[in-house]
Amino acid sequence: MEITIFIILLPLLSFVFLGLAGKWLSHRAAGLFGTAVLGVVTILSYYTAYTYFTAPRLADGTFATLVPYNFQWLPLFLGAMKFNLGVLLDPISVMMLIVISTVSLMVHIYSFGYMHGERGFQRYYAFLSLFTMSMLGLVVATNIFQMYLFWELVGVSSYLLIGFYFTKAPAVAASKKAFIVTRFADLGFLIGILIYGFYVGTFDFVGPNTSAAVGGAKMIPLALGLMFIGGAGKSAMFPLHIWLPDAMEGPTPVSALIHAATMVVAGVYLVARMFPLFIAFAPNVLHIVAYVAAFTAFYAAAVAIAQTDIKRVLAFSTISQIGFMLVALGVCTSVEPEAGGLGYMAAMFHLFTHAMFKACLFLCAGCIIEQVHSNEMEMMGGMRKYMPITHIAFLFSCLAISGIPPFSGFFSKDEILSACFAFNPIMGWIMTAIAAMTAFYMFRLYYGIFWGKENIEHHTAHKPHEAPATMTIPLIILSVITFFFGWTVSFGHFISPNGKSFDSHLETSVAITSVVIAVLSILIARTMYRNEKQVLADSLQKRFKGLWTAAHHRFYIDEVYQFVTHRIIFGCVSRPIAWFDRHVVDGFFNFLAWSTNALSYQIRGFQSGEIQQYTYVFLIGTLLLILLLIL
Amino acid sequence: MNLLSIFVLIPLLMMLGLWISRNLAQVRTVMVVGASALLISAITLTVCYLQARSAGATEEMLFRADIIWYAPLNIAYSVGVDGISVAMLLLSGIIVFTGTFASWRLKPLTKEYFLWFTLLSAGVFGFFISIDMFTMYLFYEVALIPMYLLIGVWGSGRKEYAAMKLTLMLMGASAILLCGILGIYFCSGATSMNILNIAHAHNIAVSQQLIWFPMTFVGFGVLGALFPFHTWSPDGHASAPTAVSMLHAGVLMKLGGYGCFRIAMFLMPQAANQLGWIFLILTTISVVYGALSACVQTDLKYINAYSSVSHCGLVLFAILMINQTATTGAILQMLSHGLMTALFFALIGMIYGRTHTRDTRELSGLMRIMPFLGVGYVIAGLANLGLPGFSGFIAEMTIFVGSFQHFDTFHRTITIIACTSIVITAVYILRLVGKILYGVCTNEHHLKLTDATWDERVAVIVLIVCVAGLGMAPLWISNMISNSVVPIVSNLTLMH
Amino acid sequence: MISIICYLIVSTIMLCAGIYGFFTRHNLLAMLISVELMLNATDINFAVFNRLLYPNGQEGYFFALFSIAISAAETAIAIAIMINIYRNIRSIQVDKINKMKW
Amino acid sequence: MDYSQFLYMKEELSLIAVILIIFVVDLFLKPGKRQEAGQARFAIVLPIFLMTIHTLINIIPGTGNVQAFGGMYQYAPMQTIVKAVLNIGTIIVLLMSSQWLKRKDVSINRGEYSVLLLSTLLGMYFMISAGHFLMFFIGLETASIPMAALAAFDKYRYESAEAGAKYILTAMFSSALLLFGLSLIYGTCGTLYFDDLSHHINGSMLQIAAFVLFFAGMGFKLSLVPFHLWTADVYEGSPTPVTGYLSVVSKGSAAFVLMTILIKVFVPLIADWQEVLFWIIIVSITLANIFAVRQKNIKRLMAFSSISQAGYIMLAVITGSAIGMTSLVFYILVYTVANLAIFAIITVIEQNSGKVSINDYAGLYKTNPKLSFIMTLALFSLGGIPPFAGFFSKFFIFMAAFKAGFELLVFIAVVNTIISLYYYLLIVKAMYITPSDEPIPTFKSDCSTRVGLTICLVGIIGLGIASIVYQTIYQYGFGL
Repeated sequence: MEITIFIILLPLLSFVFLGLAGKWLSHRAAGLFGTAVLGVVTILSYYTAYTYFTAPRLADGTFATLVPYNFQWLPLFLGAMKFNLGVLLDPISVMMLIVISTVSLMVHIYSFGYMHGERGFQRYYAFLSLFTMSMLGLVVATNIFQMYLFWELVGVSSYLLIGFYFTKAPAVAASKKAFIVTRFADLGFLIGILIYGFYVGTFDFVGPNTSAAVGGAKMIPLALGLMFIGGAGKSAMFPLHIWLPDAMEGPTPVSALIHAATMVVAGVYLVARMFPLFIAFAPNVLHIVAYVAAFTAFYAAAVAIAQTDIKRVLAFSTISQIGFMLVALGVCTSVEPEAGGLGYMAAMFHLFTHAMFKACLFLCAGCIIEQVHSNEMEMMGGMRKYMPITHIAFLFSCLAISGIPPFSGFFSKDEILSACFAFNPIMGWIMTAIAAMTAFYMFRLYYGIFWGKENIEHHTAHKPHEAPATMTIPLIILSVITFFFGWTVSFGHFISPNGKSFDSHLETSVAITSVVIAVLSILIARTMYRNEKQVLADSLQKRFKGLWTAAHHRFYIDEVYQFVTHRIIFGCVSRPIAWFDRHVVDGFFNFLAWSTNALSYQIRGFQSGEIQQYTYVFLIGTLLLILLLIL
Repeated sequence: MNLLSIFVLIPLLMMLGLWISRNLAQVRTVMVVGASALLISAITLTVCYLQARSAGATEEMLFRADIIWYAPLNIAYSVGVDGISVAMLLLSGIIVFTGTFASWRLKPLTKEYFLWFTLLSAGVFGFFISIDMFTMYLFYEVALIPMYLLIGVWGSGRKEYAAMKLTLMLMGASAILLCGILGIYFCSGATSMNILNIAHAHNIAVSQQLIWFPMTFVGFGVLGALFPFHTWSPDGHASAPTAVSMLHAGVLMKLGGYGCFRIAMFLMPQAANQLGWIFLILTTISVVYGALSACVQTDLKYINAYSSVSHCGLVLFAILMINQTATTGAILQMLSHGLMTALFFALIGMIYGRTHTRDTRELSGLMRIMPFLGVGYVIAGLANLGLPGFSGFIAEMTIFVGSFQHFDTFHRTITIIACTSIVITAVYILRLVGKILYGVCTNEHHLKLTDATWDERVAVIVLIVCVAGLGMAPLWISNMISNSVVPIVSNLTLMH
Repeated sequence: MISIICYLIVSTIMLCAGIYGFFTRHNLLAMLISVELMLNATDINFAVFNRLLYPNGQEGYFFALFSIAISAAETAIAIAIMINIYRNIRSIQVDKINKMKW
Repeated sequence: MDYSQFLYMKEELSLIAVILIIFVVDLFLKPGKRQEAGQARFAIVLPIFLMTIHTLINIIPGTGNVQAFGGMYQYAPMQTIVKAVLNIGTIIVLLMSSQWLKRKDVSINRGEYSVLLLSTLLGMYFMISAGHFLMFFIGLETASIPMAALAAFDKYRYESAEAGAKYILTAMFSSALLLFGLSLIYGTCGTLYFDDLSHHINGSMLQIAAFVLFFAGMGFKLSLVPFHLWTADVYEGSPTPVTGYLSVVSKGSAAFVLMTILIKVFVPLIADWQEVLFWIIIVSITLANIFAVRQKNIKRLMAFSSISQAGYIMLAVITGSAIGMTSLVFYILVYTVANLAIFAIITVIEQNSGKVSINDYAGLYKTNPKLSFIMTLALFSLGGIPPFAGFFSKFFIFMAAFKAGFELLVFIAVVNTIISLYYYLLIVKAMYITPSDEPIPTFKSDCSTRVGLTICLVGIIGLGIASIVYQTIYQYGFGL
């Protein structure tokens, strides 16, 4: 398994090479180099996964946790507390390797066509490599601090990629917002790490039964809660979700890679990584995670219904789906998959399937946007005629996300709903309702793009056509995975909360209910949006105008943030402080100088030029000294 | 001749060379040769030091030399280095080297400029090699006064005011420091001003420590931008010419932290423990307050100056935590901040030299016009906000982890408060980068500007390489520093 | 025998008178005379102390003599300077010589 | 009477010889030819040459303390050092006055100038070596009276006359008070020999009054606040070389004498004089600094600077210790070279352009870089900036005072250095930074000034770094 180190080093190498030498490379050479490196990385990942999962299991039925590399990077001189870098392989990290390398490779290939001729093409590939490296480093982290390190790197590559079109003001603003919001959340993560480190005495992931963990039991819930804030930031949980919709200003493949498939699930991965501790010491915190996630899922779904920008819809759908994953994790009550631990596996499963179909959706959106030069739905409509492959891929993914069998999304979502029902029926119904909303807004999107009212005027001016092969091939691959993965792979064999293999089986009642509701939602969407004239949709929109507007404006959360940051933090804190600094602190020192000068002018009469006054002072001085000594 | 005295000797020879040089080419030759010699000496010293340590040298200070200077007053020219000073010397070597290139095209009075510049570096190097309090103080002041002329003559903006303010405030601090040093010397009853001697062979009564510790700490702290004595820094940095800002923020401000640690804390451990909390509060204010102030500044140099206040505050903050990790972090932060801020100031200077404005409201879209400087600026910014892979991250993390290991809840709480600065830093750095580099250039005069020249590239690349190198491979330097921190910190904790 | 106190009172009065005169006269020459008065007061002191308290030595007398000589030298210089002032501004009023101040 | 006693006075004797030679030679120089270059050069070089010889033959300190003439004259090796320092100061003053002395109205009195100057020096010699208050008083007056003549030396400048008048009147007033104080001492102790006095002084009211009057007289010489008010006017009005002399040599000798007398005579009153000095130092340093910050005339500024420097010198005196005395002499030496360098530059600029205002110095660096460079170094030295000698001398003084337990005083003094640095930097700022439409034109200063400045420069840079000077002084220091 020593070879895994190259999974991280190769993209790094690619980043450094493209970053430094990119200027002198042609677009083609740079793209090929980046893609080739990623290809090797993907092969290595698959090889790793293959060897890992085919290796014999340990005696207790779990997969061995391998640490092929772990070296001290930064000494902390605190005994067991070290700051190590290394590679840790366990089922979830290996699975993540697959997800990341696959999606990343697809995006690399896709970008070849999508970014064709863009200025800064080399830079783009360099950043993609950087991101891939960071994300891979994050998932194989051997300790929480390494995770934090790569976590930050992931954040910065996201920043760089969102702001790729740095001459466009919205892109710049979005990149800034993404970075600052996640950075703010990372503060919680960092403090969580500090608390964890202090009370547990190490940064390594410790098992719940180790003495270190037990010693720090009292403070672990707090640490985990704070860490979750970091995760919530990256995974765009309410109220830290505001950056994600804006992040759609970046190139679309980037949205597919970072803001749909990989980076945004880092929070889920974090919770999964700390899962044993959550279960053992902080089940309540875990449930809070579930409530937050459920609310987020609902909120995002509601907003998604009212968006007209197709990437925004997808972004909110991403938020909503991540909510699903976290709900799944949050509703776990034990590490036994059969007794309340199903959610863990469900979350990972959904993470996997979601990564594939959501990446596919984004890539499709990219194809469409490239043809119509706009993100707005009203510029589209009737695209099925022009872009058949994209249409099919998009439809497959929509079906998957809506949970229609046999697409992969059905299986993973079913596990999640089962877990929710097992936890609490109310939770189950809520999540089912949200799933229905998902189906509705996804098909609203689908019909809006491919059917509905065609923007003839626009389409005659720029006739849309199918994307080139470099772009369609990834779509096809991802659709295929989406179609097959759910029923060909038994996920529970590989990933389970206690590490042991188990058979996940469909819970018929839940499955049927959810499928029926999903189909109903799709039908409603069909009636509302399929036709040229969308009478029902318009009238509904008119009737619930307030609600629609609020949802369209994402319930004004951004405005609240804007108010808090600009008015309160800048206006009420920073500016007064800056004023205070200039006028009070600095003013004090200036006053000292001024007063010395002023005093000098005030007492100048002392030096009157009159000799008699001089001697008078002389005498007085003498007498005063005598008095001083005598008294 | 002692290896260390080279660091004072080279600047002196450089000054001599400058004095006799007749034209610009000669001046530049002298400077490049001298600065390179300093850098090479610093690297050689580092290598020698590490070799000596790995060969088993256990003394606290290596390469010791003591020359009695003023026998009646027990003043000696004593030199010696431990890991901390080696790191600082390396930093100074790098900054002086890059500073030379950053002021390559400076006019007018180039010769005089470099003369004072070299005197400044002589002071800096001398300070870091000295272990005698008098000699240290001497070099400290040598490093301070050239600032007046460097800012006053070659600066920009309100240079006269800024130069005067900076000089007077720093000199005021050093005046207080003088009292502190004399207090230490006389109250310890030592027969030499040697720091090691005083630390090991003498104890200062606690009641006396309580008087002299604040004086010494504040004396050095002012240079380390301790709140509320930091106001010289924004004005001074804003008005100083590029290389001077670099040297001043990069190295000179480190004299403060170094001195606080080496003299104030080391020699007066009980007071450091007893009064530490007061200064901890002040430094925490520095950290957060500096960052918040930076958010609303519109002058590039002011932003960076306030950012320096924040980062240097972190140095003092960590030192006061009195444990090995935090202190190592503090020294790392000195190094890291020195390099980063030098890079920043270099870039600001280069941008200013082209656009003739530092007002962020007038700058935009520079990335397209000067890509090299733009990229450099983004890297500097990212390094500044503590991105992994750059030196800022390792320093800040070491500090935060170390500080959070303190057994006292108060210390841990303010650590968390100090942590918030990393978010605020991100805010102002990203706003700045977004404002001036990204977007479309709106000023048509700026469209015709050119990218960096070769000398500027040298300066920027060297600094970036150092920042990234330190950030990626921190192990060796971290170990070197922390080994030297141990005796001092153990002295501090034993006394507790 | 007149008590030493009486002499001292006289000398003190002389001193004070000298001081008073020095402060109040407006003419440089008058001020010079006042300061001579002060010097003479000390001369009296020396002589009296020597005569009445320490009759064995001669220190006081000598001191008084030297002091007289020195005050003469001082006066000479002072008058020379006053002449110079008079040459320059045609006046030796003390309130005129305050060109340099503050 | 043992005439060999005169040998102990060899320094005074050789100085008298110098004075006489100059006096006699001057008699035989034809007044009508004073303007001629050859004669001028001779007349200027002669005193310098003689003084140099005088300094060199008297530079080796004697081996021990000696008394002559029944204790009237007391010799201690330290005195040789101090006298040598004063000699150096005088030589520099002579060097820097050469250009002034070539001026038409002054050249006629060239001989008098040297004689008067050296007479004051002689007076200081006697003051220093006095073992009796009479001797001291004669020395003091010998040092003061010609000084008034020197101050009024510029016959055709009214300011000079005003300076002279102010100086002589204040001097007379203060010496009258001092004399009155001495009479009281005599009255209470019955003797005026230093060696005997310390046994008789017991701190009675009269003695305290006497001490204060004596101190006031010395305070006048040292221009300590509140006895300082004449200083600024006299410094401004006097010919600049005389101002330099007044600020350095006269002040230095007085400081040393004050310290010796306080140590030798007023030991029993140590608590009292330390208290007096304590307040005087605070007031002197602070008030002088505050006055200095708004001065426009550079000579006036230097006057206030010298008042505050006197305050610093008193920091050494207040210790009463051997180390304090060493620091004192070292300080005087360093102060001499730095301050005289400044006055030399003021002189040449005044002679060449007639400008003495700080504003006129604007842009000096552009036209006269070397002069402004030396000026800068000298100002830095005065401000106590390393590596120049002033830093060392200040540090040592602070050390001495600190060691003697005057921590608060040191603190106040040290804080005051900031203000003093401010006004020194004002001059630097004018020379380097402030642009000027009509700067002082470029000129070439004459040879002897340059020699003088070179000596000063060497002193400013070398005195601190070469510790040998301090250590030599230290060998002969004495205290309580």
